[in-house]
Amino acid sequence: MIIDLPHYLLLSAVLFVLGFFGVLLRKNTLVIYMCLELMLIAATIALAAFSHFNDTLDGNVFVFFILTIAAAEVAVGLAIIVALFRQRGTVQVEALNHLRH
Amino acid sequence: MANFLFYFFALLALVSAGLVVVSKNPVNAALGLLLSLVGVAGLFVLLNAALLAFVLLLVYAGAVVALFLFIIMLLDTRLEPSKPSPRLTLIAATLGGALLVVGVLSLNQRAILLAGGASGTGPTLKHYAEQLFTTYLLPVQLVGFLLLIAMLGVIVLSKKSDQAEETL
Amino acid sequence: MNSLHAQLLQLAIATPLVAALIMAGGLPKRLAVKLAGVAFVVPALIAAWLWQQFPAEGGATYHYLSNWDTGLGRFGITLKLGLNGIALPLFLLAATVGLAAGLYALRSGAERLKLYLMLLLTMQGGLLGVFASVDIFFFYFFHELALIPTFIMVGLWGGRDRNYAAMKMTIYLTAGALLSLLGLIAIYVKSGAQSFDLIELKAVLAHQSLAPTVQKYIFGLLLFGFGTLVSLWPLHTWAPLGYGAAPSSAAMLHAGVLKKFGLYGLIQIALPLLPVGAQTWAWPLALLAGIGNVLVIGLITLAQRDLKQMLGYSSVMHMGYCFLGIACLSTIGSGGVVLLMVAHGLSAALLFMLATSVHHRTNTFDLTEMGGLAQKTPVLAACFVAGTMASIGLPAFANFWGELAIFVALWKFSPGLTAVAVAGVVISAIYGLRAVARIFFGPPSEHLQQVMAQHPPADLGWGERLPALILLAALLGLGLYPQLLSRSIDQALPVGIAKVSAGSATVSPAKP
Amino acid sequence: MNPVHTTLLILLLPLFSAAVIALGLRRQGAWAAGLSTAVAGAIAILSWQLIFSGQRNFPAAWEWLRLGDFVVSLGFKFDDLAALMLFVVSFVGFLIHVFSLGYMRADAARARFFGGLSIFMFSMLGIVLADNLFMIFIFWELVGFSSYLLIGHWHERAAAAEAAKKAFIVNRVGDFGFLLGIIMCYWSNGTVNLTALGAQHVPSTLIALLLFCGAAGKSAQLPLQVWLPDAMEGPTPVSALIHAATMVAAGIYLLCRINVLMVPDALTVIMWIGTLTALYAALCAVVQRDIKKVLAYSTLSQLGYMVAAFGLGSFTLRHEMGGVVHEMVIATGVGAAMFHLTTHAFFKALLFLGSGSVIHGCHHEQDIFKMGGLRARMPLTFITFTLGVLAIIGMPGLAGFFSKDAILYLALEKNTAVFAVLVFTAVLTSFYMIRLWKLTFWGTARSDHAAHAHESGLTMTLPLVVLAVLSIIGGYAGFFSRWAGEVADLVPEATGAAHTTIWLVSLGVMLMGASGAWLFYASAETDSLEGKFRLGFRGLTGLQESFDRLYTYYVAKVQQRLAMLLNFIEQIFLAGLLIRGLGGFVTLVGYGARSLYTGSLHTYVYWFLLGTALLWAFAVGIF
Amino acid sequence: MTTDYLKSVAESNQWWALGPEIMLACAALGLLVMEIILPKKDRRFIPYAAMVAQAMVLLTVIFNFQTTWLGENLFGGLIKLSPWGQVARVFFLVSSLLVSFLGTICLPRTKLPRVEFYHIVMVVTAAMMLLVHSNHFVMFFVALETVTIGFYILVSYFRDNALTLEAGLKYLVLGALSSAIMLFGIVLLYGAVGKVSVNGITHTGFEFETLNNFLRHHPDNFLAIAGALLLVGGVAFKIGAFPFQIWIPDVYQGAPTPITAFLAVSSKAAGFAVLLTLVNQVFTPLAGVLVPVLSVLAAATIIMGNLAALTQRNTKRLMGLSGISHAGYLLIGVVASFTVPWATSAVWFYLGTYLLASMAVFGVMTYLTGPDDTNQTLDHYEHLAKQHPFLGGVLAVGVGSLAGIPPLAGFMGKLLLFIVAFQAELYPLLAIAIGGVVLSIYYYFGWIKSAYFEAWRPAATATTAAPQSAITTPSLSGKLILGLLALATLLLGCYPGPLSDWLPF
Repeated sequence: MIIDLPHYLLLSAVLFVLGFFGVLLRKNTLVIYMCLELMLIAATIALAAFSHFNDTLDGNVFVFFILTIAAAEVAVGLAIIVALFRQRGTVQVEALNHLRH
Repeated sequence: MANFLFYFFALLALVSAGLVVVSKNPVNAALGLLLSLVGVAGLFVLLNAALLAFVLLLVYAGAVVALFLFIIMLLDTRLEPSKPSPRLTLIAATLGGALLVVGVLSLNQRAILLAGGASGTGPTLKHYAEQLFTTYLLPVQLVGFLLLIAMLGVIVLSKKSDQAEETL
Repeated sequence: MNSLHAQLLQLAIATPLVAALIMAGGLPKRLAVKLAGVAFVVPALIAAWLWQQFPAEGGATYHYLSNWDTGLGRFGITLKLGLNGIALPLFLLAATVGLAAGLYALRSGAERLKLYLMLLLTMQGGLLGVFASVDIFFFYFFHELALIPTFIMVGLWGGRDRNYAAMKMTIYLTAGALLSLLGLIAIYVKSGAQSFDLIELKAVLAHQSLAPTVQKYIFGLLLFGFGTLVSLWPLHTWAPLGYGAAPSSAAMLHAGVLKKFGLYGLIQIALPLLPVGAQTWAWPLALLAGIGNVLVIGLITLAQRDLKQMLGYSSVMHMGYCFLGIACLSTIGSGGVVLLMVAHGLSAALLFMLATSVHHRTNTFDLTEMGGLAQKTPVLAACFVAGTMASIGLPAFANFWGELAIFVALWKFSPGLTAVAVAGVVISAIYGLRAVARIFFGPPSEHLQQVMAQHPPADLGWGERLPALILLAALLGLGLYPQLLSRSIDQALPVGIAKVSAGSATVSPAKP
Repeated sequence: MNPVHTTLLILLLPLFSAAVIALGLRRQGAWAAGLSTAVAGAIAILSWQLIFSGQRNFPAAWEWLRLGDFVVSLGFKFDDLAALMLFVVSFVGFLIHVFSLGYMRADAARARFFGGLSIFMFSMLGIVLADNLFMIFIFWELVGFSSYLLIGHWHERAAAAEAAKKAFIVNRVGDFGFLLGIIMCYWSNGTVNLTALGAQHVPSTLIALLLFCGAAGKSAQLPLQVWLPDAMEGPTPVSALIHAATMVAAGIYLLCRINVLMVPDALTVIMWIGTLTALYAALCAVVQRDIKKVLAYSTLSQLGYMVAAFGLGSFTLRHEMGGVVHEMVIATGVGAAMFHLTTHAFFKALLFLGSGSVIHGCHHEQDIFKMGGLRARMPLTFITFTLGVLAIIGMPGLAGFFSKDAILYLALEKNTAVFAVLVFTAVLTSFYMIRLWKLTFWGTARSDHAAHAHESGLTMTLPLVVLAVLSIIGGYAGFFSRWAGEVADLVPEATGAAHTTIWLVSLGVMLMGASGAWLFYASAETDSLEGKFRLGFRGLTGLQESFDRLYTYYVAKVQQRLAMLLNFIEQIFLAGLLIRGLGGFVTLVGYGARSLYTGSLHTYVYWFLLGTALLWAFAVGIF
Repeated sequence: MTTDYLKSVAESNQWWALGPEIMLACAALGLLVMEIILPKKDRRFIPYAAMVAQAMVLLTVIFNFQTTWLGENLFGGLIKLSPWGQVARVFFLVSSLLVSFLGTICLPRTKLPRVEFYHIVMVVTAAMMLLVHSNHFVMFFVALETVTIGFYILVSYFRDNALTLEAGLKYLVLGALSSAIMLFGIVLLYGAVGKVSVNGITHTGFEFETLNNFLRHHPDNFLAIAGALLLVGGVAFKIGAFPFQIWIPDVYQGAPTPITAFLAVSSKAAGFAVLLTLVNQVFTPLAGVLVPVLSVLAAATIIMGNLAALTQRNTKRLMGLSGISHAGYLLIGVVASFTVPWATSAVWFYLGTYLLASMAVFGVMTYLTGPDDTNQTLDHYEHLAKQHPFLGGVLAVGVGSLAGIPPLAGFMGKLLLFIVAFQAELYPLLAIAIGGVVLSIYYYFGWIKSAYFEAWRPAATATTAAPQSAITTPSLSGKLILGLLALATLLLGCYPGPLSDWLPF
């Protein structure tokens, strides 16, 4: 059996779903954030796969940008988490319910 | 061989991603993320995008995961409370997950893929460079600004208050 | 010559609005009051002059036309002003009631008088604009312009329950206005005229009328939209509450003039443009209005103890006659409605004003706590009796003619409903006279004696007497000689109604 | 002078007077009184001139309202009927104005009173002169309004205010039918012009009966009679003018006006209503203590006579000509009714003014059991009043005798049952009038007021004298036909045996009633009837009160409760449950919608999941 | 891939075409430089310098409105200037100028770095302008992420306030989630199109024209439809459409007031600009799928926004929730744009009026903010009209315009949308919109009531004591700007000519 585009696509989708699942289930914002990164990475797999199987370079270039952006996002996100930890002393999601209704 | 590598890396990526999702300890989760990234990097290599694999490992594994770990240590967060998630949450999560899986399956079944067939050789570094500095020059510039404001943001959010300018 | 008149028409609308703006710009209070007085008088004078100059046989077409671009020309929206035979009476009504309400407000000594006058002037400008607009978009626009101050005035100067009343009124009226706006837009879109200009719409639709189903839906929108604004049963509950709470000048202008917007819209726009739709809705409308507004509300009015609530309900009831007249789909009926609109506007304004005057002297609106006021305030009593008589349709007052024409037209539509409507006249006599008797006649009540011991009531001063006299004079003038207005109405109506009656049974009686 | 101008002047002068008084003479009572009386005098003179100028049916009409095909015009129809009525109204009206000068001299609101009188004159003249039903209706209502004003003249008295209100509302009930009748007549005949209707119309019982509703309201026929006795709360001249001589007679006048529209079925109904009213009112009159109330019920009774006469008098003659059956209606009833109307106007005005003089003399004492012995102290009043009493009970030679005879004759010819009832009523009339007369003027004074009574001044006695003269001569053919013209020809005249029968019956009836009352009533402070026939007295009082009780019950228990119920439904159900409930429901839903924003990040992620799932479902084509 | 081709691509990099964005970015850098070189006491002029720079860029755009590059593919197809892009530029610049102005009111109350605020606002604005010009998904995504990350920082800018940080974190997580979803959508689109070679030049699904072309031939392609819908989901997050509206109240409440305004106005407008571009230029063949989806979204958005706003007493949340309903109305315009071409104009007109009114209201809110920026309830407004009639007046005009009351501009916006909807025959949506407007009257009027009718106090929250209000009295320039906003709202309501003439119908 030849490993073809659908395999990669399926893998990407499952990874994406796993990431989503993590965001849904985890209570630690740091881990949630990791899961979000996982989702982005999942998308890049599909992108790279498409790029490879369609023989177009643009997808791969896009992955570059995505990785860069993700890094910047992580930096900002962690800064926010740290700042919040300074204020609240916790990074658990349950503590994030002061803004409501 | 290629098949085996694919399954190996795919499994690696998936299992370690599962670790991220289920592990109670954030440090374990971060390590899971790292492993998962390694798996993905392997896949990239299989997809003739070695450069991307390299960048991924460099940026993600080298910087992002390290950052995560660093922060985890810094914040010294305790383990998540062991009390189980509320049943409702679990049910909802299961349902939601199931929905997504169904979605993924439907994608698999109904996707009409116009795969043009892979060319034998992957793109070289030169190709990337040509692309990035001609066609995608503008986004590159923009990403520069993105990184700049991200940096500023981190500074703003982290700088000690007493260092801030006094009220004018 | 004609353009001068067109300019005068613009001036009449602009004067109150500009005056309000100037006052908002920080005019000292003393000057502001004077300016407001002028701004109320000018439109009245212009209206009278325009009426006097109105061509004797020209009711069917628009006169004093002028056209301004507002930048929405591409949507067919222009500020087009003019008066035809139907618009003229209502324009006069707006000017007259506005004058009376303004004069009353000037001497009312309301708190924050300047703001009060500003809002009132805005209302007045809007009202004049409503009836002078040929463009149906601006027709709606001016209505809203006049409506907003009402809410604010109810909220700021209102009496009991003002918060709930203001809120309820706002929501009801906005909902009604939006529905009717939808209807107007529907006409605009569906007619294909690409214009909100009523003249153009009429021309286009006369050439190619809308499909019956479309007409049905649009008329329904307009009917219930306008119906809410005019307090068609059972969409009326805002009215008694709102009028009960509204300050007198606002109630005068709203109950007297602004409320007529919906009826005016039905007669001026809906009936001519949507004749088939009107036929579809005539029976439901007549039943709602006849049973609901006239009979049920009439009886409910009997049960009221609060004077202003009673006036509010009575106003709702009289709107029922107007709806009945519209449902007849005949020149007689619609003409009667226009006459009744004018007459009711005057009499309702008069009564709302005098109710406040009564309140000033008795400190209560509760009818059961009053009595015997006529001994101290004969002029007030006389004016109130006159107002009541007008409102219950006594001949010699303008209301009679409108009601008579409506009854006559209604018989052709349904004798049974005519009986109901005429029975309503008896009911209105009962509550009207009962109120008069309770307020003014008999020996003074205990409550009144207490109040009188502290503040001996004075009779109407000139600040109250002059507006009352203006309104009474108008009521009597029109009552004694209805041709003053009915001629132009008659000329204007057949243009629109002709198509309606062509479809239904002939309405002309067999000539001997 | 052009007759149209004269007529216009007659109609508009009182309006002018009323306007001037309302606008400028509110505080100048004397001036107002003078102006109003002068105008009344001018009207009397102008009317005289108009009536005897012989001008009849001159065309005069102005379009007043036109909407499409619907035209209301105002115009004059001045025929003999109108002339007769004009005479009654203007002449009696003038006399009563004069009387009021004296009677109301001390009243603070004199200007308002005379203003009201002027409005009344205007409205009443409008009815008389009107040439179409819409115009009649307009002035009809105005008459009701002026009546309202005048009854409620002393509005600080709760009873007066109540009576005024009642009068207006009951009249409106009658007008309910009247207006419907007019509208129906308009649509079925295409016109409401009286002349045009006379030329051609579609016969209809419903129209006739609906129009009669108006007459029943104004002329206080059963079951709308309740307002008239209460209306005596007004000043006495008002009672004389409006509630005896003119306004209540307008109903009769209206019937005569629309005589052409009458059909036999309707006439039968009208006849019986009139007869029953006559009987009912006479019975009620027997137990009254208030001098004006007695007269009021007497008026009612006499109006019943007139209505009955109108209902009786239309013979339907059939005769064949060339195979075609013609039906003809002969308006003998019109003649009888109008004849009685005229004479009644004279003697009833006389009686009311006389009673006014008595009341004035007795310092506003109205209870006849507290009077007595006024014969000596008020001689002029006594004499004129006596003439009035004799006229009403049908003393031969006086006006009432002739007119009543005409009606009885008509009844005898047409309907024996009605005849019997009317005869019995006549007995009662004679009985209660003599009772009144005896208790008031004979015996001894039974109160201080009566003991210190004094004769009234010239302005009050002069009209009495004039009216007394009219009450004597008003019935003679020579007098009546001069005024009435053609109408006089319609008065049925008994001849031969019938003449004798009627003559004897009326005389016997009069004597029976009169002697019975004279012998029965003692000069005492209590009613002899109450003492001796307690049951009968109670029955009569109950009868009198029954209608009021019924109406009060209806108003308080049925109408008001229905109103309260509807109001309750409106406030609780519509405005409350439905609207507020809807508002509350929406608010509740709003709270619900708001509570979706739980603040929990996980919930929000679920929303995103939901959104993604939904979008995916769309893409898959599930929706 | 030849060098010649690359050269030609490089030549199409018309940097002048992006003059405003570049100027803005350079000015933003200049601010940082100024902060370094200027002595401490002169740094207070930096905000004004920022505003002047933005104003100058604004003028540049206005004077070069009919720029030569309109409609041309620039930067190798990454960028395409359009008349709408020009309108968007003006819109974003006006908005950022006002946000900067609000910042000058708000920031001095805190002890936080200031220059970075203006810098980021300017960079984000430039990125938004690029986003609207994007003609290529890479450009699109990069610009979008620049905007998003900028907003992460701005939302959590008041880092000494835990609630602000909470808002920042929520925005961060949900924003990243939506980015991931959107990215996946883009990837699917890219994959669906595959490789298209025209004249030897390779095109991919990243290019809007290529994608549109592909969809025209394959309107049933599942991958493309799924991708398009996921993309729409991502945009729905930006504009706050159901069910991606859920973050709005929390984030609006927590964010600093100027940033709330920025989110409410610019971010939302950017979302709509993008959505309009996508719908009108890219996804046109997918109308069969998108029209029902967007219609359902619009209906649900209107209902959810208005219902939730009904009982809201925190004004920032209220603005958020009511903003959701405005997004719903605007979505109707977007749906209509499938069939009625000028719907785009109507949407932009609405956005313009929304900008004026929202900024007026947020301006008043900024002045009213007490020590705690996140806690602004209707109770703070109790004596506003009496103590500060000017602010009260501006508030009334702004709120009235948002409610769509004539003669204010908001009414005109709604009118045009309704006409458009009618022409597109979207009757059910119209009915829902009308219902929504009626509901909105309740809470908008309640707001005015609480500012004007002192006695008003609903029973629900009567127990909480009225918080101490700390109203900053507006300076002259503040009065001028707010007054201008109110005046413009009023004038555009009475005489909408200028704006409607200016919009490229």
